[in-house]
Amino acid sequence: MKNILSFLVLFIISAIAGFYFFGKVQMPKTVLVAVSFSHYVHTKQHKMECKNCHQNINTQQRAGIPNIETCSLCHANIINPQSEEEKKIYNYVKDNKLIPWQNYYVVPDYAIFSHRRHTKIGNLECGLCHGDMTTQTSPILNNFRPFEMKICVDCHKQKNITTECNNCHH
Amino acid sequence: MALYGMVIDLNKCNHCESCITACKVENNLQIVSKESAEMGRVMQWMRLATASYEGNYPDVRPVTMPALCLQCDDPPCTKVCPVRATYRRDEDGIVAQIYPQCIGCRYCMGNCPYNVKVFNWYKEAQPIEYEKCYNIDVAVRVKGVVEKCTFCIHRLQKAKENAAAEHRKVTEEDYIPACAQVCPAHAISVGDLDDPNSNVSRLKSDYRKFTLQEELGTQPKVFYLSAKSK
Amino acid sequence: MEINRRDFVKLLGTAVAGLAVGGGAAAIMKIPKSLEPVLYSGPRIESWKLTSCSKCPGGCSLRVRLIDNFPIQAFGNPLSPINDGGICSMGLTSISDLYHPSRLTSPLKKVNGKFISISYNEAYKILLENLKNVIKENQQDDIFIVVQTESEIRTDLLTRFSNETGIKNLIVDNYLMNSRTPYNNAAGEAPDFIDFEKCDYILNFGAQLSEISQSPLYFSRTLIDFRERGHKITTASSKLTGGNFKSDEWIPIRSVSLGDLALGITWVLLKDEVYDKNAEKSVTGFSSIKDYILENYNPDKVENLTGVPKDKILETGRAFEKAKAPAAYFDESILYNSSGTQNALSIIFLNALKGFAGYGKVKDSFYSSVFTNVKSSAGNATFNTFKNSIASKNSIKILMISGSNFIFNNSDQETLKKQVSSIPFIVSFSSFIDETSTYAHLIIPDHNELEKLDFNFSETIGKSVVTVQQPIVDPFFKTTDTGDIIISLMKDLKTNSEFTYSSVSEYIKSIAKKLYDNRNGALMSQNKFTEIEKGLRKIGWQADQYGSFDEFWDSLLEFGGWWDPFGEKDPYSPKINFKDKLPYPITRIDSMDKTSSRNKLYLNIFRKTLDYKGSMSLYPVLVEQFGHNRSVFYKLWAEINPETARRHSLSDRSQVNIKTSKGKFPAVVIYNPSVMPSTLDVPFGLGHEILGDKSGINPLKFSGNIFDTVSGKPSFTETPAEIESYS
Amino acid sequence: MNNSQILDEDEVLFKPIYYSGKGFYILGAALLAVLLFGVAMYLRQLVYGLGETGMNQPVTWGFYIISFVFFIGISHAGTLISAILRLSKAEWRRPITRMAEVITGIVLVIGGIHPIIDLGRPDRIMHIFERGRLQSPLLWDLTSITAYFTASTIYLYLPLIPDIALLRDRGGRFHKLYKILAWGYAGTEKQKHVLEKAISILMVMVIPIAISVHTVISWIFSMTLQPGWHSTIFGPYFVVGAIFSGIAALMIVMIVFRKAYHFEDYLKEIHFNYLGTLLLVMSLLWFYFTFAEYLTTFYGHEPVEMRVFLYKFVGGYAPYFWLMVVCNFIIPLIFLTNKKMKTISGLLIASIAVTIGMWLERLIVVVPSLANPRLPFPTGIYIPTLTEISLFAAAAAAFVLGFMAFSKLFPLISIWEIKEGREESVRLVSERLNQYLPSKGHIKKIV
Repeated sequence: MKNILSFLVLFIISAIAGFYFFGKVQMPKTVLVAVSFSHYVHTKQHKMECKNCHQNINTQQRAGIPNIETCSLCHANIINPQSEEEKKIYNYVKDNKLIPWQNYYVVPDYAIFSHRRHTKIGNLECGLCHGDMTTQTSPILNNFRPFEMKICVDCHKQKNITTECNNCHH
Repeated sequence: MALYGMVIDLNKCNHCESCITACKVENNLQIVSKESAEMGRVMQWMRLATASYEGNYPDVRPVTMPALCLQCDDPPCTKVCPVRATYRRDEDGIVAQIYPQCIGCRYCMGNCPYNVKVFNWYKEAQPIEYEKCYNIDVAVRVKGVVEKCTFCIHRLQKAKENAAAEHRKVTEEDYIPACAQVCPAHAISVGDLDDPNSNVSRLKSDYRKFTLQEELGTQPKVFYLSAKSK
Repeated sequence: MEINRRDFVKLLGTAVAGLAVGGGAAAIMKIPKSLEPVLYSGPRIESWKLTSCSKCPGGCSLRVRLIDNFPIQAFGNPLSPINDGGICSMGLTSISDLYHPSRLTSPLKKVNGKFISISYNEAYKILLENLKNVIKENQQDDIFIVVQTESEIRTDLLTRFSNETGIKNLIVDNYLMNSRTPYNNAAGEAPDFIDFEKCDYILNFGAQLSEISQSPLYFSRTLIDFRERGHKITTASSKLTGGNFKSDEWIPIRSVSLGDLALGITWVLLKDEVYDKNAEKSVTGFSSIKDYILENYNPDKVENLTGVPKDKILETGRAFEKAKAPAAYFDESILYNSSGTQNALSIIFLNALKGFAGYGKVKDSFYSSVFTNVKSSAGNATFNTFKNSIASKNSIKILMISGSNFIFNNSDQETLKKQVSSIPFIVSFSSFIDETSTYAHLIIPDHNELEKLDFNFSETIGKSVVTVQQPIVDPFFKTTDTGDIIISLMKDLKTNSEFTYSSVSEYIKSIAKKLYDNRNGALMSQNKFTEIEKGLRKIGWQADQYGSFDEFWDSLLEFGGWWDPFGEKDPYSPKINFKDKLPYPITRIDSMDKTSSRNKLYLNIFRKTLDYKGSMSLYPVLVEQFGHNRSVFYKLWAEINPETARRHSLSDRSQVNIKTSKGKFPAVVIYNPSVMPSTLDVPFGLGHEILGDKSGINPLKFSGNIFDTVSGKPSFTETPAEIESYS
Repeated sequence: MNNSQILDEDEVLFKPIYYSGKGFYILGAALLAVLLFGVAMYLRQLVYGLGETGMNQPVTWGFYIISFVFFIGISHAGTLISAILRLSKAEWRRPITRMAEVITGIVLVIGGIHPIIDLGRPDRIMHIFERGRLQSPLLWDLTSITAYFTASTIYLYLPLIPDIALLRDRGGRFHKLYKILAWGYAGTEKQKHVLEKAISILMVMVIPIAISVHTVISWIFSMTLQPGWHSTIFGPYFVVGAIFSGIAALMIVMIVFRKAYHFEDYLKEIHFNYLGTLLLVMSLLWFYFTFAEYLTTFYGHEPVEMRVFLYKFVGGYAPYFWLMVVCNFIIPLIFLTNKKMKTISGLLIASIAVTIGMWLERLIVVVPSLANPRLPFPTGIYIPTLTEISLFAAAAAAFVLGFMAFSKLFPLISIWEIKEGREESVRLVSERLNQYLPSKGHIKKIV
């Protein structure tokens, strides 16, 4: 009798827990990218800037993930023969197939986020949200900051920018 | 502080209904099934409402107006919302509706004297050709939340962003809601009511001006102009 | 309590189950997966392109919004002199066709009742063979081409094609052609435009100017100005539709007797002897017509014929004759009844009496300079010819359909279906399988409007305007531009063809070349010109400077069009010969005399705003909105005058059955004081059987087989109907 | 006191706790089935969305809100009545109070759940606590109902303690549970005194809370601009209605259990007689309020108000309206005014009629106003679907089930109070009488 009761209670509690857990938190996804891209090589060694590849960073809502038409600017022919990854890129460029990148930072559809608003108008550093990508030698496996409204709101508060709901949710 | 309002010239409007279509496609409004439509669950933020007919046959004319959220300056709907999912924005007087906040109690709908709010009773499968044309600036609503005309707030946000990027002020040309943009007769005009030399504040002082149910003291910011009928 | 292992496992199991259930519940609350590709993919780079709308003859310029090079929205181009930034519901939905799920993706061939997809070459071969065989035996008269396209270029190509191959039966059934036919019959040439700024009184015979016309958007703007100048519009029509209620006066009249009203007004003018004396010269047999009218159309008689009180007739007549420049206006819609063309002719005669005020022709119009024959001689066959020859057994060998859905748009659908299915070879170029193209043996789908290059010529505003319709996206599917097919047919059927261009785009380029050489015009980079600019213009200054043709071509695509802002206008003063069509025997209408019309009802099929093809309800956005003003959705409704309704004891919004000679159909009664007491007004456009969500009913199915004797258009207003209680 | 005495006297009150007949199980199973069906339907609604209900654009509230108001209304039976009776030291209250309080407890839970069922996004219910706006009447509602619930459960629990103690002493099943609940009550003078004090404090506290609850619920409607809702007397009107329906419900329960568990010599004619009179009074009061409400509307004759008014009186909702008047006024008047018909069965009919009538009243308050909004386009009609009806049925079933469950755990009639009554009522009453009756000697003096 009591066992059943306790089980029932446990079930209900865990159900509610599960509801809120799965409802709010987004599961970390496994990133299977075609090319293990190294931000380190590009930024530190070759002294490139973010906006060289992520071209719409100051002009559009989304920064955009470069694809062959951008990569081909440098990788039209092999630069570093002993790099495996570059070969892959080169092949993609050669037979002009799109590289199936996985974009990891995906804003939920009910929140409108504009890069331009933050980079150009607010002139913030990319690192503020994305962490120091220049040290990344392989694709990232988890968000530098999780996608939670709290994070946005905190930052907005301390920079005393408006936290008007309607500015991001419309 | 701007105070955005709209003026609709009913003497120009000739019921072409393009404002309604424009609203629908601009804001990704849900297309409901036949059954739901027959139950009166059609989702329209803007509708053509024939209030009455005046005159006697054959000199009879319909009294018809595009009805949308009047963006009251003293909105009754916001007063009753238990979670602040709808409220009057201080910076531009637009009555906001926050979909991720709404709990779907539909109290605001009951308290809207113009009943212009609609509710997502279902999340129904949309026609593909419609889904493909979704406007990316507007979130697709989930089921169980209330929605209404937002004065195309996403356009205002965009205009502000562009203006900020170019270090200037938002002008009248920057921000035009979809309905005003498409109107063939240029009957709908939107602008800043505080700015005395804006187009709307000029039209607003027209003798033909009237608003719906002024007596309720909701102070709507959507005005109608009509020489014939009030 | 102490927990042993088994208990623990149990607890764990329960917890997991709980989590699963909770997670499931959470998943339910989220937005459907199907939307994610729409919302998440792509860098979302925004771009805008200009093109032209081809939903109606208006020739509005569209501003299309593309995200990652996929069009998602279309708005009006603010620099276009025609639509001036405005756009109609149909134009707004012009994108959705592109993604329509039931679009044909490749040529189809019917093999024992089923369509199978084949390659283009195969399809073309079949078509060519069939044509060759028929033409070899000089049976060109047994080939029929039914076209309903707004594209003048395609029309021109077809005309050339039919001339070269000797096919006489080319039926061009589009708005402009239909509205011009009566003029072509009477005067040989039609006016290019009507300029309301020149008029001070408009007598509108059943035309829905701001809803269905050569350019609804332009007209709705100009009419507002017209009324703001303080002039009057009188509309004589069977229904006070959306746009027409703006007119200052409404003369309710069944459209079949519009001609009688026109002649009644003519009587007033002739009686008072106030009319343009040139008419006596310009109209052949004027005196005989005059005498005929004077004796047959005195107001009392006309009152009996039309039901319009004679004071009203006199009043209107006086107003018409008092006005300096009164214009009597009619358009295609007048043809939709048994005496359509004759009505049109009598209105032309009325206009002749006032020297066609407001009507005009464009001086050295670019349009006519490019196309010598499109305006007049195209459509040398009418739908009647088609019907007659189809009625006589197996006389038609080949039927080519492009854009036309005549089975849906006709009242005798059953017979047509039977007859059409007896035709040995039918080829359709429609990009959907609709009521008509199901009967085709071969379908070679055309491009979508957003996928093909085209020029849209318009002279509605009194100046020649050319709007470019540029391909915004590459063709999605294995479709082919009909124009290209026609061209290659010309090449293959007639070796010494004088048509030298190998493709439509080339042909269009050549026209663009003409534009380039024609230095009068300007690009659509501005739609207002200051006085100074006009003055400069007089002394040979040019609006735009462009070095080479390629430069010009690029900027043409960029600005979406070309027009002739300073173009001159000629008055329209034709020589009219009615070829003893007028005077014509009085159309007898029993309905209208007061006694019998009390309890007699007629079906009055009206066309919704912007929907003269009846295709509105195919668009998911519009079908929902079809009757939203009456808050009737996905259903047919019947508007009825309250007093009539009370006489039949019908309550508002009640379900009824409407019974005609062809059977009965359900409808929702809507009270509407602004319809005639003797009519049941039902909308046209619902009830598609194959496309769309087959909602509602097509009232044409149930309207009687009454046609205009000349043009063969079905009558929309003459079917007697009864009302039964819903069962 | 020892058990053997009680066994002789009030054994019949203990009987239902230990012995339950065949009928009990059958009924229980049936009700459970109804309840589970309702739950299933709710889950369905959760999956597909509120579209499962018959609500639509102008008529945005339906059965759920109706039954919410209705059940909360019934809850006023209990606590309020028993508190008033206790306050007024009415000795005949002793067998009634317990049942009344139980009704409150159960019905409050059921009623309180309904707004959550009505939500479009029940998953976001936490928003109310995280970012609630206290300006919204819904929030007032939440607070007052929770307050009322706590108060009335305690108020139910305290008088229960001595009986639980008795049950604990008898041993038998659930003795562990009883042991916990009884709080080591042994009936010493001190404990008795504390208990009495606590009860007397609570019963004063409960009355204002109870009044506030239904006033606030009425304010949900009257705070809006809707024609037919925006009225000042809604507060008292609803309270009266609530008490009215409450008494009716109480009588039904009493009569049913009297029959089922043979409480004939505890619940005597006299009790029903008194309650009947109370019901009659409330009925007249209710009619007075209704009359006042609609007469003012009619004389004000505002077009928008009149549209609702006519919709109720002659329009689509006329049948319900007039049925309501019959149920709430005519029938009670007939059955409660003349002696012959004022039998137990007559009372049962009357109270059932009143319960139905009061439900109709809620219906008539909620729907017509929404169906006739200020702007006449679009007007709506409301037809409830199976989901809503089955959920209403489930709620009713839950009520009965709850009661049956309670009757299997605790006595439905407060044994110790009966006991106390037997021992002390006579003395207490005579003392009280002596206090306010003139003494004999007094007369002599005058003569």
